Amino acid sequence: MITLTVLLFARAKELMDRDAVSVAVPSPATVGDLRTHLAAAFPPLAVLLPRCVIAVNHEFAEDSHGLNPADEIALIPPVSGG
Amino acid sequence: MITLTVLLFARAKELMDRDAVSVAVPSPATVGDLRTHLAAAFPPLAVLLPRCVIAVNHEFAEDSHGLNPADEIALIPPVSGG
Amino acid sequence: MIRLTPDPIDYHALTDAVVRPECGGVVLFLGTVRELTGDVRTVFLDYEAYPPMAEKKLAEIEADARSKWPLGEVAIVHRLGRMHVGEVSVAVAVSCPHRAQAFEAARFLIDRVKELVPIWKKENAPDGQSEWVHG
Amino acid sequence: MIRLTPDPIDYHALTDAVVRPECGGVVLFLGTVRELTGDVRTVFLDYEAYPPMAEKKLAEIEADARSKWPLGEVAIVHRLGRMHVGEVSVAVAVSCPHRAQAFEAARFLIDRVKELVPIWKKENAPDGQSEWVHG
Repeated sequence: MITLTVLLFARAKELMDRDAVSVAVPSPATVGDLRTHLAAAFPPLAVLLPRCVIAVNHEFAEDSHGLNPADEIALIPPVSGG
Repeated sequence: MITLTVLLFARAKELMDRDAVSVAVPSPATVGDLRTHLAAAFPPLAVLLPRCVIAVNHEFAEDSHGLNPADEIALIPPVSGG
Repeated sequence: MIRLTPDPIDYHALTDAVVRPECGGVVLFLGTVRELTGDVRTVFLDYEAYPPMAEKKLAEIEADARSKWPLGEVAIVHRLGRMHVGEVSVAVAVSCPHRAQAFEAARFLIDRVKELVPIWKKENAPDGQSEWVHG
Repeated sequence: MIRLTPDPIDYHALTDAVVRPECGGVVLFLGTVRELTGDVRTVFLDYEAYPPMAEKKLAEIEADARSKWPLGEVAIVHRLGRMHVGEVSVAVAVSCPHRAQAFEAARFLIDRVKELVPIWKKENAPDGQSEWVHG
């Protein structure tokens, strides 16, 4: 198992009332694995998650992207800047 | 005959070295008639005239448009503002 | 707002003047005197207008744009006289509820100004030669 | 020039900063807080960003635009925090040799900013209700 920390923003941050969550996932882990474990560990995020993108080291990542504990991981709800 | 005064701008004004020219044309006169008489009376304008529009009372006018001495008539070279 | 002026254009004031609470998008276009046109170097330009007709055409262009887009405010200012490289010769500012409309309207306005308004410019080169630009 | 800032955007300085002698066209876009979105009245917006990623995305968007158009200068500034109706949340300014390019580039930049940059806004209505706007 590895522990991944995921930064939260906007509605995700409000739903969890915190800036980041940590979740344990079996190693090796992909972005897709992270999604599954996040939804299970944090039910308030489950509805929002399918509409979010996962960013890894400031880049949008596909579900097949591999993860390690040193990565900066963020949950990106649909953006609405401008 | 009626006498028509035609305002000049840009290259037309420079070619004639004045702001306006007057030309006598048989009455009734159209914009097309004015063109013919302007070219004959003021040879320096002859080359430029086909590229110009005639404005009558601040509106672009077709060659068929009728003219009278009270009209404000202007020779409009291709515009290049902006 | 339509204006011909011999003075430098206060495009900052123009921008502020078009901001409206119901309009989420503001677009400002500035035409500036460019140093090079093709291979020809310009030192300054002289702009001349046929003012009463130019003002009438500008007002018609504004009305035409207002019939096409839900414009909040519109400002078109053209400067006349002598301008050096980098100076602003024309400014168009618009506000619209949405940004796509604001871009389209501003583009339409400046395109029509250049096509329809009796204003002419003369390019003055470093060697003292000058020439009227005729469309 | 790319910037995220909690302070009011000095879009006048931004406009002046992009004027260049080789560029005849300058386009400035301002996104302002709109009072109404459909039937919903907004009193103020709260903008939040993921700053390091937002700055990276803004720089990528600028580079992408520079590969498509011969841009002189580019400035993109997004304000973060609380903004009331009429305040400027985002400003994009570009200069290009010709006006068509300037319009296209500015439009491209703001469209991409709204599509790709991790910034979010929460609408706050007069009754105290608030909601994150999610795309």
